Amino acid sequence: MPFGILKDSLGQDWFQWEHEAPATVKDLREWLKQFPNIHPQLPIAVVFDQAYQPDSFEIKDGMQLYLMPPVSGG
Amino acid sequence: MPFGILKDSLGQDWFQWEHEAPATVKDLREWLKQFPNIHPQLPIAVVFDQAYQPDSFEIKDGMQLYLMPPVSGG
Amino acid sequence: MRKHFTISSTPININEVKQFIQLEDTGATVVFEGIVRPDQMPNEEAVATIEYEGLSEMAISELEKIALQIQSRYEIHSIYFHHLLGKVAVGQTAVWVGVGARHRKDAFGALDYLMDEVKKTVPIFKKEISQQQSEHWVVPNYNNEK
Amino acid sequence: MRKHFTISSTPININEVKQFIQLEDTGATVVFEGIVRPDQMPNEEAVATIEYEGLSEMAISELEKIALQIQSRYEIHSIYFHHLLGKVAVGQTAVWVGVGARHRKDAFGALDYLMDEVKKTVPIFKKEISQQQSEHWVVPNYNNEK
Repeated sequence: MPFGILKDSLGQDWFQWEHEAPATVKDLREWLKQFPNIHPQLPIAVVFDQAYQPDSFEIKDGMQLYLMPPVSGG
Repeated sequence: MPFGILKDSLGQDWFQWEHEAPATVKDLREWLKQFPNIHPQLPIAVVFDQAYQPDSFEIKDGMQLYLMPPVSGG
Repeated sequence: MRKHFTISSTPININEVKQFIQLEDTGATVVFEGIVRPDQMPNEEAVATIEYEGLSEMAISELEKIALQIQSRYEIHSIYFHHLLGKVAVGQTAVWVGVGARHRKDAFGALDYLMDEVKKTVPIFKKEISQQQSEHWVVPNYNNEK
Repeated sequence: MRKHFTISSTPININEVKQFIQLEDTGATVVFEGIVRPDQMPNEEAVATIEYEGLSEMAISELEKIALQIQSRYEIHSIYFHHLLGKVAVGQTAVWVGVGARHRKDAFGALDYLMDEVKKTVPIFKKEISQQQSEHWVVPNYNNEK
């Protein structure tokens, strides 16, 4: 599920990602580069289980991830 | 007029200082050393006309001065 | 340490913050409010409203982490944090933050640190909306031209 | 810049500070309160009350000087300062200070600077008084044994 500006860039609230196992957060970031509406300089954080996950984090089948642009609260 | 702890050290709300003219703030500070209840390490500021006055400030006849220990508001 | 973290669509009053953060031997309370400003948007229209969205549960969890860091750096008695989600009009407060401590420097330092960290990790996102209904996502440190 | 300096024996409410300091394009307000703590006095009795005395007119004049310094260092919209004179009981606020600015860092910096300077030059003096009526003048940076 994308958040903030990413929701508008991707044009949808959620999408499904299919990838041959094993996949990591780094692979997901690579895959996101295909979307022309996502600016290549935009940092994207990947969240699972209420926490930020590093590039090396292994994404398993059925996981629900959040894609986050830089936060802007406060 | 002494303020704060100085009022208690001197035991009175105000006193008169007599000195041969010309006198400065520095002379007044020297004179205050005679009071055994004033700790020699206590910094004393001399105020005239709502402002702190330097050692070189010339004290004239009839001036009302305030003697101030370090401030402790806030 | 007394803590209160809420991510909510309901505004509060500064008195609630103040009352929560002052404990028995508190000598200093500091309350910060972040208020929506009528800034100019990239299309030169003026901001009328900011719409906040966020992940509440994760936000609370990130705030708990920040609170732990604060406890290792500052001697404080209490933290209060309340951030609105949804639309907040110009002139209205979007975030209330309060800290109580024995001493002012700890209260100030902790509050400043808290806000710096909130702006790095707490998953809340804001979109500026003008009177004319133009929208603009605010993305810090990023060239945000559409 | 909007300014309000009072040295008075009448307590105020945090809302008065908040309302004064928030102007049209203010994005950050910070309100500090200094509260009387039940500290231990040198004779080991606990503080019950602090009695403040001061020179009001000179205090305002010193605050005006500090405000000028602040204006040259920080971009702020407003300053509110209200200090009590007379007796203030433990748990009660003795000083309310508020700053409004576009940005948080200016508001925090200005408020911290203001309090640092107040503690150097503004002629207000405090005496701790215990339940048993012992008295102890507080003199910063000085061996205060009687």
